Amino acid sequence: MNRALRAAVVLGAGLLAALLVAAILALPVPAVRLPALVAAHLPASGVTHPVTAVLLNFRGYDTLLEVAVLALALVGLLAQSPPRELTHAPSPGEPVLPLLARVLVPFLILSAGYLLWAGAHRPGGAFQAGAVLAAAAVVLHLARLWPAWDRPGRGLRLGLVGGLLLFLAVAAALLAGGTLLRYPPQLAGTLILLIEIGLTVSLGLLLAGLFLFLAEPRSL
Amino acid sequence: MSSGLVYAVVGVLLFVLGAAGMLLLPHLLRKILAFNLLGSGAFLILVGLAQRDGGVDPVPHAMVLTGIVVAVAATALALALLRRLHALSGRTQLADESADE
Amino acid sequence: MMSLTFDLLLGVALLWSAWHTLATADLIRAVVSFIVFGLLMVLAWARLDAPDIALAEAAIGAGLTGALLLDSVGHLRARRRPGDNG
Amino acid sequence: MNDPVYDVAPWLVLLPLAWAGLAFVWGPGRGARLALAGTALQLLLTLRLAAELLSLGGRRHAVGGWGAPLGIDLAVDGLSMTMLLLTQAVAFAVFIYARAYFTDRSADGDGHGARNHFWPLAGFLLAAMNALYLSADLFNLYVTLELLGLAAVGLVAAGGNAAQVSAALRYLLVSLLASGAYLLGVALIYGSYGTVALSALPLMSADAPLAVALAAALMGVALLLKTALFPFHFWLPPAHGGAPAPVSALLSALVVKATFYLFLRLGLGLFAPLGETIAWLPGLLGSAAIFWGSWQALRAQRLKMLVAYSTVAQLGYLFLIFPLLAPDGLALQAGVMQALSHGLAKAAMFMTAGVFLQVSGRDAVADLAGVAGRLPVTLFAFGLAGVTLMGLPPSGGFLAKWLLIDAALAQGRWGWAAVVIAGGLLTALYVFRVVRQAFASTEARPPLAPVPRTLEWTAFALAAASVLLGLRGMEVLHLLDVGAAS
Repeated sequence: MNRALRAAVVLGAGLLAALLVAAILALPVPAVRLPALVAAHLPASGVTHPVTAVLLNFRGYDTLLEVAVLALALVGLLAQSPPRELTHAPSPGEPVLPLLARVLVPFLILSAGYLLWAGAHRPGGAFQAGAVLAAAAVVLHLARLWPAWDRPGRGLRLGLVGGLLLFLAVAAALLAGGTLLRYPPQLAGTLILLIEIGLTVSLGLLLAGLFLFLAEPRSL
Repeated sequence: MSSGLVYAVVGVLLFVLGAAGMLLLPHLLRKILAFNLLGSGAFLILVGLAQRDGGVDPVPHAMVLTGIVVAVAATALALALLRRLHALSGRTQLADESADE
Repeated sequence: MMSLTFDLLLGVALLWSAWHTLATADLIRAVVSFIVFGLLMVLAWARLDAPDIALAEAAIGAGLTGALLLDSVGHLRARRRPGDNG
Repeated sequence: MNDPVYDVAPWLVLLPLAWAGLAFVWGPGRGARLALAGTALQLLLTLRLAAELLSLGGRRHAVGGWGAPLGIDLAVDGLSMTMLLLTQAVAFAVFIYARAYFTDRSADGDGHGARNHFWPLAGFLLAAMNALYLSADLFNLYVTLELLGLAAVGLVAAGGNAAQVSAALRYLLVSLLASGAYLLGVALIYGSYGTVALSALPLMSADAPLAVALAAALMGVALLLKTALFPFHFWLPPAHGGAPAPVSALLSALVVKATFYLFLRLGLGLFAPLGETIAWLPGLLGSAAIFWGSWQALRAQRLKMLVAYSTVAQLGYLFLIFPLLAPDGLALQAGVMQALSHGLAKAAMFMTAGVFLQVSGRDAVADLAGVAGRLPVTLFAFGLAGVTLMGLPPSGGFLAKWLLIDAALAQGRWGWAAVVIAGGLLTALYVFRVVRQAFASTEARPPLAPVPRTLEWTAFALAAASVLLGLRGMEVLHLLDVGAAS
């Protein structure tokens, strides 16, 4: 890229920044106040934590598509990793990391369970729980206690997209009743918990998969 | 000036920095890093602007959670493609546009 | 005023780490700067009363993305070494 | 409960997601039959939805029963309906083609990765497009844009050679930069109005805050980048020209139309007042795209590159409508007809390019010599698709260009009409370049691999449909009279 073009990009970036800052400092008060609406409908949402209510009820359709994005990225990633030789022979590594991992991982799994349970009424939920599960897998891998993944078998594939399929099944069942993702008020809490359990497992596998399908095969 | 507004301004600067980085830096890994900065900037603006009068708005929180997951998905796909490109051709930069034809 | 000072300092730290991520010559350092940036973002989300995002940012934004990036830098390095056909 | 009729629209999102997921579980390379069955069902549902739309008017579906602005609304009107019809119809034909294409061992030489992962990725792609056409919520649209972008990139890269991966990376980075700009626009809109539901947002008036004008600019540029309007076209030819033929067909016929639709939707709705003042700009860029794309198509060495540059040029016509938009609706009709006929014709053209590639193993235009006598059906299909792109009667392309010239002349703006006519002549030049080469006599008659007849006839069917569309086009365009539900 030549010098003039670079200068133009820098100049344009500066101009954009100035305009944006000027714009946001001059913003009027918005006409619609969603927080009040969220608070008003919270009792009917099946959960008491507002963010979870938005994520899985009011805007649950976004979340459905978002899980699809994650599953899609994993499929695209699998298409890029050629089959490879994975070594499964254990080799003595440095002892500190495995020890740490053995302590850390049960703690991480417990926290994932807590986050999943907590999500209904306080910060937490399927996304954070799944992410913590994935982090546990990454730690195990770095401690050479868990191999990188090669081609997934059918069971793992089902686990990877199972959360999405479960979410779809609930969505389809509710749509057959008339409206997409309209939970009957008395079942809302149960259905959201069901979806969240499925999502926790699948998100954990998907997020871990993004790392483990890509990671350098480390000798165990 | 509320916290929300401070972080919205920081978000603007992060967004612009990331956008310029995506356009100007040749190494693909830097472009991926720059994309993540740009995304974080947009998230900060979304939440910061919504909370500029000090209240808490759960709707943008949920949107940013969605955005973070989308960003990590995109980052992982980009890294997979970068590693594949590097394995096939040894390159870590995109060729000049003129060389594509 | 204390909190506004903290916000401004954190904002400067965010921008500084972001600049380092892009400007530092070494790729490993760039990724480490990015992880630091992610951890600072966790603080920013906490300041914005967004504990859900802070949790996700810590686990995904800084943690998983950081691990992915570090692994990829290592991968690119290993393959660049002469005589390495891995 | 909020809908008098049982609503089929959301199924158009759930179905492709479901068969994409199931195809992935089934395993690499499997799921073709599932995908075909799912897409056939989607096509039937779309036809039913169109019939309901004509008799009952526009449709709104409040997801979760909440309704905007708390929840997300889906909305169908005539414009989104035409795009849904195009999407399901082209996808169905391309999938029949793809099933035959990817079972052949010689597919693209390196079709292995593409064959293994085509069906799940295509399912996600289709779900993304349907979700985009149905969505009436700016943030939800952001998620559909990301789903669409990543699916398209995955499909381009799945072939797995260096050129494809490089093209996919460039596509991905452009797509992510554009999504980021779009998301910033959404953030600014939410900050200004406190909602992202299209139905709850006021039209952007002259006294709108600066943030909203910036949001319009950011989202506009983002969508032009994703639609590859000149000068943002640089990523398209390597991605569309380098992917396996069925993927190229989906991308060129459908994916760029989805972002064009969104640009048009926001330009006609939310940002309409601003749009009117700078409508000449997309028109000007569209004209430049027509000349630049056609010129590059004339010079291209490889057939698929030629067809890809033709897409750059033909996308230009879509943007000529903006300076001509008027209450008479002619320009809008022209734009929709151009999107439909180009979608059918361009899919057919990439499919014929795939046939040539499979039988000869080569993709150079020069290698087409003598193909006419040996692959008459495919060459005829290419010619028919060319007729549509040139805009000869009675094709859909003719109707589109006729409406566009009509709109220009009705407003006394001869310049735009001249661009349309000049573009048609340039198109004729590059189409004839291929056809003439196919009829060239040649000494060497290299052995041609046998090719499944399905490949030839699906391409032919789409090409023929693009021509016949001109005869029934006005009836299709009646759908545009169906307005949005309140």
